[in-house]
Amino acid sequence: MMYSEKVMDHFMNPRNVGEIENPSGVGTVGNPKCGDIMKIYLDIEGDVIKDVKFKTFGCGAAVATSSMATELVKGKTIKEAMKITNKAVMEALDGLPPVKVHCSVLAEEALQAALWDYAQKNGIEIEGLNPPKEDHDHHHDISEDNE
Amino acid sequence: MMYSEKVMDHFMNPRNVGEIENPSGVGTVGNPKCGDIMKIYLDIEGDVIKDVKFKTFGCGAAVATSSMATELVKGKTIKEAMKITNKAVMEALDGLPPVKVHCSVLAEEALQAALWDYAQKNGIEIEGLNPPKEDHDHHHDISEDNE
Amino acid sequence: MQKIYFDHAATTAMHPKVVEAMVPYFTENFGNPSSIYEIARKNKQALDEARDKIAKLLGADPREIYFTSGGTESDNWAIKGIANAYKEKGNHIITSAIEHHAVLHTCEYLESKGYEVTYLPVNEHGQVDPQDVLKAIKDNTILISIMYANNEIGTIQPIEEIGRIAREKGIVFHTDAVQAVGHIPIDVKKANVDLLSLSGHKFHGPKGVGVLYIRKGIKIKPLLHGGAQERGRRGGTENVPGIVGLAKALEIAVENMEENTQKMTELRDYIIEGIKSRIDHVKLNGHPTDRLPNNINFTFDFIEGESLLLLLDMKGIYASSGSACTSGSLDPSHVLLAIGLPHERAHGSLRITLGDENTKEEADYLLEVLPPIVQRLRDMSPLYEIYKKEQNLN
Amino acid sequence: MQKIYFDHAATTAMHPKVVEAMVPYFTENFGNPSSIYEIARKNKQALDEARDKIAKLLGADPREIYFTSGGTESDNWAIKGIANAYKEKGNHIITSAIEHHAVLHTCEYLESKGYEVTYLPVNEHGQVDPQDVLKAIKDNTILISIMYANNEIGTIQPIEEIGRIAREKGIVFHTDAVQAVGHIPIDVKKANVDLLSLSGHKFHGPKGVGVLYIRKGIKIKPLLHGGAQERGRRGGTENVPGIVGLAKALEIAVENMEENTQKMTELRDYIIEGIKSRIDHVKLNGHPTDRLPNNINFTFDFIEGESLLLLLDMKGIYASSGSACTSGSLDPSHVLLAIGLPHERAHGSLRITLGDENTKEEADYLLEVLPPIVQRLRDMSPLYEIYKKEQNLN
Ligand SMILES: Cc1ncc(COP(=O)(O)O)c(C=O)c1O
Ligand SMILES: Cc1ncc(COP(=O)(O)O)c(C=O)c1O
Repeated sequence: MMYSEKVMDHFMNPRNVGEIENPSGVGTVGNPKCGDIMKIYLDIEGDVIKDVKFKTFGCGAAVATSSMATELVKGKTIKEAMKITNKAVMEALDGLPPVKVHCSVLAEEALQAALWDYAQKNGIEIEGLNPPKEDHDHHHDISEDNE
Repeated sequence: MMYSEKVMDHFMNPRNVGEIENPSGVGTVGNPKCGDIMKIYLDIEGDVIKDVKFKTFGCGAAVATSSMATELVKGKTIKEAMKITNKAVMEALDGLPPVKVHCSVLAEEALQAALWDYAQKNGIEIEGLNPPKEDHDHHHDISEDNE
Repeated sequence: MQKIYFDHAATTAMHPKVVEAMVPYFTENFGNPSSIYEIARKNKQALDEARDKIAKLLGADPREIYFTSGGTESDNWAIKGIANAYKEKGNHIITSAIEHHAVLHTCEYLESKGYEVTYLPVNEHGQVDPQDVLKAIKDNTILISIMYANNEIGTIQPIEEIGRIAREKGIVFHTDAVQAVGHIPIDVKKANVDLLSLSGHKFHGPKGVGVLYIRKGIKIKPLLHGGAQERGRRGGTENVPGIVGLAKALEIAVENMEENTQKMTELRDYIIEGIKSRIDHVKLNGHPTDRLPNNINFTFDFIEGESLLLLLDMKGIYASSGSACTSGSLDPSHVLLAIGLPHERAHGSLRITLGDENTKEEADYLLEVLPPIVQRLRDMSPLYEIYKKEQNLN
Repeated sequence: MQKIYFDHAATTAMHPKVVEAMVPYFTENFGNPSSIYEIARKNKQALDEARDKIAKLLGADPREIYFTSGGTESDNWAIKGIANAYKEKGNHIITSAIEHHAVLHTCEYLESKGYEVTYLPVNEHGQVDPQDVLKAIKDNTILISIMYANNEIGTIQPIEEIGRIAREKGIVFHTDAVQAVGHIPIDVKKANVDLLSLSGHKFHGPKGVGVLYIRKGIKIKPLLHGGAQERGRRGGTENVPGIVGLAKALEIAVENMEENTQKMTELRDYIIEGIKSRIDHVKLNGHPTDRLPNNINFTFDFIEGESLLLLLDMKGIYASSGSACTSGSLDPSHVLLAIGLPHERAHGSLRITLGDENTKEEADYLLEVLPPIVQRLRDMSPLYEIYKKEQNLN
């Protein structure tokens, strides 16, 4: 498994690590069983994500995707943030090894969970946003035995 | 598979190769299927093997055991010749690789077949001598699969 | 930056003398040992000498030494070969929950073929209880396979005792000794084993070559069908350079074992104590004393292993988190789960496995860089955040 | 005395450039490719590069290249792995009577497990008739395995045509190309094969390393269960030096193939004509034109092969009688029997397999020493005695 330079940069120098006191929204996804937990804090003013922070328990890719996802949404409107998919995160990182693609999915989900939390707290509806899934049962099967 | 120096010597410089015209006895054993045929000619005078010759189609060990067997019986009495077992031939050759032990058996059998022929022709009985077996179905299984 | 290799359980560098021993067989004495002419005979002789040497070093007979392509083939062959040969007698196999995947996945495969497998649990230190083995034996049990020493946590099993039970009950006993051979003294007779797997590259020998010891009289079916090599039991042109290298490596390892064991045990315990005294919320995995002289395995709460490895890599330190073989998978180590660690703690493990070239200076460097790395990852961890909040509430 | 190696089908010397390519991975870049740190990544990269190179040289995709321990493992894996994966579809396998033992003994093993195997006959030149393949196909046929070129008599099979038939019928097609790869041009796509076995040491690469090409979309079960290496299909720490060496050897072989083929074909035909014109009661075995450029196989009536080899050895000439692998057995070559030779003639065969370093001078030396050796053995042979007596009678 080899990480791109971008991934290594965001892993070694993660942007936006930390917490936000009294966040507008917070989302936690993943579970320790799978080895990744991401927590994203949002500070939203009006329609705009003013600040974003994260904490992550997980592998290099988990940290890097969290970092990149927070970078991508910072300063964006909610509508713009809704367009940040796992693919966008991966591309911004110059790709991920196949076994690590799920980390980018997790980053997308963490972001959306935080937005959902914000929407719930404020009784608003965000177009295209679904409630976070309860448990993540990732299927990491790379065997091709039955390809 | 490695041959001893003695085996190589008797293979490279086989003693007693050839035929005897009007032999006292001649014995042929082995079959081409197994890859070895030995033919031994005896010239017997009174009780003594005056001369002995052989022809062999076969591997290095087959040639060497034929050569050694003929050397061992040359000048011996019939009774003494009857004591030349395959073991004696092998020992005289400083041993044979396990897969080649059957060659020494063949040499013993060829000798006995020639003696049998002599006994038949002359209507005498040699103690301990059995008629040659018809066909040799050697079992060369070195696998230990079912050891 | 200095580079420190602390992952000797994953693989080792070839010893220069091993390379030296192999070189003549690359371009000069290259013949096929099955042929009969001079150059081939030289290879046959080299093969015989290697076999004799290895047999002697293991307390075996040369005819009990069979060459394979490594630990994985040896394990597969032992288990499938016995299962196949003894299938008239029964279809039950006993193994442990902490075996290497080469054993576990082979057993799972056999389950799919109608065999029944008992996976014995281990205690918190990773040891199988011989009484559990005894209790698991049934009328249809045909094989017991318990590893000599574990590749992740270094725990050494009570092999002699398990072997005695197997022998008494007349059941074939295999041990995966891939991590043990060359590191601790092994005598196949004393250990009461019927089959034993080893792999060259784990003790400074070449990769891609191993041995399966098969005690005389044990029936086994081939795994690799083909030519009449290895007494008709394992086909394939013999890897003469590799085999010569393996024999040389084992010889060197056994010659220096006493000295190396002492040196490594000291270094191991120095690092263990150093980590315990410098970092909180850590746990040493594996047995406190019945462990390989070169194995250190810690769990660091609240953090994940790969991140830890990457940061250590940046500092020039090469270590591992669980078995290197399992890094393709994302599941936490089955060994750490089997000794009772919860999933999140199993993810946060660090394995350091020493070699004889490691020094106290390297250990000191590790003990210097490790604490801030662990702290950095904890500061980033939502699990640590939760823990601290809970502490504040109390 | 000069030494002439005429047994390149048994094994070959490693090319010096192959050794050179491997050396860095012995003691310096020795990491386990499954690990994540720097030195391991270098190994992973070397592995990827070797895979890419081999794929390119065979016309395959890198993800279709799987590393094994040699031709025998590749053959065993292909056949057992397909048999296992397709057992719901059927249990019938088609192969030929002249396959290598790695294929034949594997098929026999599968017969003991309830599979049904058709062993197709060959014509006097050792070729399988594609129409025979077609006729042998049944509803329950799951695999066709026909070798690319024979190791004893050098006959090249009509692989493309057999492949086309297999493809049309939707049946998996494996070819044992151990003797063909590196010697004749091979493109897996053009050849219509689904699986292809090759072995490094047959083209100046290292012993103990091979490849199984598995076409994308083909289902196969593992033979060596274990770690997640080789995309989860073949466990075991990768033999990086061996793999790098194999890739290098194949590259060199393919680069020089045209030139070598021309050179060897000329030398081959020179020797064939030379033997025919100098010795009577001889027969060239194998196909007159569809044969490997380096293969010569003669039967000398009335004499036995091993004796011939020993006497040639004394003259410094290393050759073979049938496959080197079978020399542990005493049965005459199944290949020679299959092309219709009676037993005694099958025993009297000589195989000469050329390498690019062989010269016309060496050929002349062979042609000089061979006739008296054959004569000497005939003079010792009771079969020749019978023949001559019969001649005199007529
Ligand atoms: C046609 C053929 N198939 C398979 C093999 C087996 O290859 P290896 O000995 O490298 O396992 C050989 C060589 O011995 C061969 O010639
Ligand atoms: C305990 C154990 N068994 C088996 C193996 C497999 O050995 P190899 O990778 O040499 O096939 C390993 C190493 O990976 C191991 O540590």
